[in-house]
Amino acid sequence: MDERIRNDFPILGRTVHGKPLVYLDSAATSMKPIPVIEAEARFYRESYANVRRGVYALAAEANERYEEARGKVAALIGAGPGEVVFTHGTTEALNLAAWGLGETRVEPGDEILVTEMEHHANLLPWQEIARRRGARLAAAAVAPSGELDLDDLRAKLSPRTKVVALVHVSNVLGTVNPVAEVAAEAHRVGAIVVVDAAQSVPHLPVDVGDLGADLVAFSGHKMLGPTGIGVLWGRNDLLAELPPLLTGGEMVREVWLNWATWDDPPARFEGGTPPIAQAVGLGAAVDYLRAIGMEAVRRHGEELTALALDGLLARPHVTVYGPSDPAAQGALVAFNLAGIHPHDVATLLDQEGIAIRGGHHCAQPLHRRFGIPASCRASFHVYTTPEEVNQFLSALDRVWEDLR
Amino acid sequence: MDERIRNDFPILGRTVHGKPLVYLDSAATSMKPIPVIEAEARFYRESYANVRRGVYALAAEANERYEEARGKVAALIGAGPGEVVFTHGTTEALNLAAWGLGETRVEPGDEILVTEMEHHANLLPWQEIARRRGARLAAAAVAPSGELDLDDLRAKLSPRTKVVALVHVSNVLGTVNPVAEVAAEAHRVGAIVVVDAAQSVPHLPVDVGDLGADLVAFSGHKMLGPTGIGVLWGRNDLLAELPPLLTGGEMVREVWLNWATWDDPPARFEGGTPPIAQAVGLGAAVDYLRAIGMEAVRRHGEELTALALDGLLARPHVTVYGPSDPAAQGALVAFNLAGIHPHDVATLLDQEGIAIRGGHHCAQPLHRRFGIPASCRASFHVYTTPEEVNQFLSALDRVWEDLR
Amino acid sequence: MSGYEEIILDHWRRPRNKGRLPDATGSAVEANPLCGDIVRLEVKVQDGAIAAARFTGEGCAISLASASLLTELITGKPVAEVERMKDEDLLAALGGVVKTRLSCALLPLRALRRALASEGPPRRTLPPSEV
Amino acid sequence: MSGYEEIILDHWRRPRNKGRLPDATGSAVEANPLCGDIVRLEVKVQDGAIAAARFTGEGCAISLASASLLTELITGKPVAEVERMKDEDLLAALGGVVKTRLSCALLPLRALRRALASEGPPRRTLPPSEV
Ligand SMILES: Cc1ncc(COP(=O)(O)O)c(C=O)c1O
Ligand SMILES: Cc1ncc(COP(=O)(O)O)c(C=O)c1O
Repeated sequence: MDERIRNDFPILGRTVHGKPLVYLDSAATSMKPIPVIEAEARFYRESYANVRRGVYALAAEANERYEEARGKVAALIGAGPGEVVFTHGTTEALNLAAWGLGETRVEPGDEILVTEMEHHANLLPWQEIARRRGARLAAAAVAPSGELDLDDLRAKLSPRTKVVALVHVSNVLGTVNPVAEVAAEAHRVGAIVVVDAAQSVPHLPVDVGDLGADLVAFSGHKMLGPTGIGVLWGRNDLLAELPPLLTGGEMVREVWLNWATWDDPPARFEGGTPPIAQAVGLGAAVDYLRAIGMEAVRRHGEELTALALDGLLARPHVTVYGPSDPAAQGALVAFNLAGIHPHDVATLLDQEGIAIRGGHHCAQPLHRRFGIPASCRASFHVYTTPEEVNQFLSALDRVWEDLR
Repeated sequence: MDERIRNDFPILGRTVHGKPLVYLDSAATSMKPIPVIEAEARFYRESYANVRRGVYALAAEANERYEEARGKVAALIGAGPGEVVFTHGTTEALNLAAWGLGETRVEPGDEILVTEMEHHANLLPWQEIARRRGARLAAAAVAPSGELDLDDLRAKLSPRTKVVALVHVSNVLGTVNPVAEVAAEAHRVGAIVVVDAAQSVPHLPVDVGDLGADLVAFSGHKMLGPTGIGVLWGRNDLLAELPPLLTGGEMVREVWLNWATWDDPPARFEGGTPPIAQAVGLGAAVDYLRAIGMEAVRRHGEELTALALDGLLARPHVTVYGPSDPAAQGALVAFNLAGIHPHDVATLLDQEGIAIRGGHHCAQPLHRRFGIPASCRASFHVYTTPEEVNQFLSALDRVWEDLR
Repeated sequence: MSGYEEIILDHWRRPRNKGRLPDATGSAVEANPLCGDIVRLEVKVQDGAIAAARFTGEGCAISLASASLLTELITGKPVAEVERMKDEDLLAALGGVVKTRLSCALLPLRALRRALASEGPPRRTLPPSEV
Repeated sequence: MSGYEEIILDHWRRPRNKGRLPDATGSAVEANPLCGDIVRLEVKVQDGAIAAARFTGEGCAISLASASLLTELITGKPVAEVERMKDEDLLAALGGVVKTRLSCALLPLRALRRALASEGPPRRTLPPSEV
């Protein structure tokens, strides 16, 4: 990647404990380039108003900016703007999906199929729906390689399966799941396919048509955009049948004291004042990513992952989780140092200015599956350099020397 | 108010249709001062990371900023920080309140009492809960004066009433409801009191202790803060009993494939990556408001409302809705010109750069109560000047001349 | 002040073809619940042409003026020609409409299209008592 | 590299008083499900003093070193004195702990307080099978 990209991210110039910041926690949240920060600030300074109902020019302008952002997000994922619902994040998007499908598709005795590698955001909402609707929640196994066990998934698919919810790219293992293949099989039994794309849309070219899913969720803050905004993409006809999760202003047609009628999607799912400035910021983030090109973003992620994997796999005291194949993996690596708790690794790296995450990464069942309470994770984005990955690897050696 | 305040709001320097912007739609959303815009931007440039789980210093710093913002909001309303839940807005806060109380307090045959002057955000969630739980939704009447009919409210309170949900300051009429009095009566029958403070916290000194309610909701974007953030305040013991609305990461303790245990409030209600930068921005907005002083903010709002009311009431072709008493009213006025649709008024004022709102302001039942499809609303905040109110009044005369 | 185009004010103040059409061959109601605008458009089609058109409604100056103008524009025209009428044609005839109010201006045209269609989509927006 | 204080590394590498205490008079388990740290602290109170203290646990160096050090600190001390022990006392004894890890360092102290209390609050964090 270009040196100019790095200069767009002012926070990368700061120090931590007196050392230059090496930020390797982009899977938790990405840093923001100036054009994104400035798009939001400029919107507040120049064009701000509430959207939708305003009859005056400033409100129309704000509304246009908001809808323009929707169009940008839609174009990024090969969708129509009417299929893009702005939520407050992946978590709300998946809750909305689960709630809506719970109301319309899941009957007592039905099954919902997830996988063992889901982030809590794509597990807990389905637990809730299963409990409420008297349905059964099943989980497809993860193979020791960190890949989805497709045979197990197939075996657990049945005509009773109403929903298959799976992560596109695992936020722990990095595994890129064969969503199109799973979706085709799921559709064969009549199930709706919900994809948690929180770690894929920020890093790979994703086309919802090719993906073959019915609902796709992702967050702005992991793709260089602001916090407080996310997206639920849905097939038009499916969105049209889903009830809203949040009710209130701006998502209704007619309201009487005792009943109300919902507006059409996407408005139906955007009750209340939406994250307006955040949508504008997300639009700028999409512009930024597309100017680089999602293919180039992906290549860069692969290169860094290859470098990190090579380094980690060469160290016998390191256990790496996941496919360990940069081409089959998102821009992250999860690992442990023998006998050392990930929090100790993270704390000691932090002393050198290197920010990685240690913990269960909101995927407790997956960690249990691998028999570990937690793991270390280093994750990258467009602003990460090979030098930083090398710094991380040598610092890891010093941690090992210190603690073993 | 000080001229310096105006200079803090860059958007007020812009023009609309070639005329200087006169922004009189602050009840829909308020403009943002530089310190708020800059707090958010600076946070992204200097201290950004995801909150809560990070073990490294930058994450701790970001988390501190996030929790510091919670402390500022808590101090503003006289609460403890542990009682302040960050949501994405009033709408989500009220949905969370309704959902939680629906799960824990409302049984078939019970009653939920709202008022005829509720914003859809404080009506639709209760409709949903009433429907789901087989409860009855009743609405206390609004008197012709625009005040709450307390006798009617009392008559509708009964031991079956499990929730009383009411707006503190009406976003249409401006009516300041006697919440403490209502809360005392509601508590006497054992009901939980939920207050929609979207229009009060931004404009008046509000102390949740004095208010006497159990749950209080408001939005950041109406109080000079960013979009995408809101607050649900709740009594500690009540929050402790409520289930979450959104499930996912960061709101759980332990997750297994088939069950999970919730974290304590406020984390329990903040599933997923929260609106981190928006919290920081809201903290700056609270600082800004408190530097002016909420008493002074209130006084300024009263002065402008008095000026607007005087002008409107003096014009025989204008009908004013609401108490028409600045001391009993929020910083807004709702009105109609005889025989002219509010949208025409708003469009014609817009040609002169004056932004007011025409419509039902997300309060269709209230408009039906007054037998009108819609109304005009002019609303103010700290940056609004008496000159602007006067400009609005003379422009209104030109609209009347033009259209009658 | 720079207000509405004269043609809008004129049609709003002195609406043409306002009222019901007892022998209508097509009729439709369109409402914009967001602002409360509601327009009923009735047409009588005879020998492939619009023999008569009337409207009733409540709402803003733009939607009512637009309804009035529209009835004038189509009366006597062949149905085929009326069916080809585009949004822009009506907006131009109104002398231009600010973009924040396009939906008001186009409400009568939406009603007209449904009135001409043999089978319109079921009305979902308002209960019959409201019309 | 500037790593952990020597005292933490020492107690982590060579834990003192690790194991169960069969004749314990008080025992409590505290867990931090966020990071998987879990510590059981057992004490034997005799004549108003801590006659013995032991810990078992799994987790990070800080929580385990803290547990080990804590058992040393309290053994032989009057219960009244141990009960007055403040968070800061333990942190100081550890030679200081980075603020991102305070909850790890204080986990054993939380367990100790519960072990000493006649009636601790019911454990809510982990099912017994996990302990
Ligand atoms: C009284 C009242 N309640 C609720 C809301 C909804 O707030 P938000 O749109 O920020 O969720 C508003 C603002 O529109 C309001 O004025
Ligand atoms: C795979 C995956 N799903 C869901 C989420 C939740 O996203 P958010 O916290 O933005 O709602 C994350 C991010 O933490 C993730 O990595």
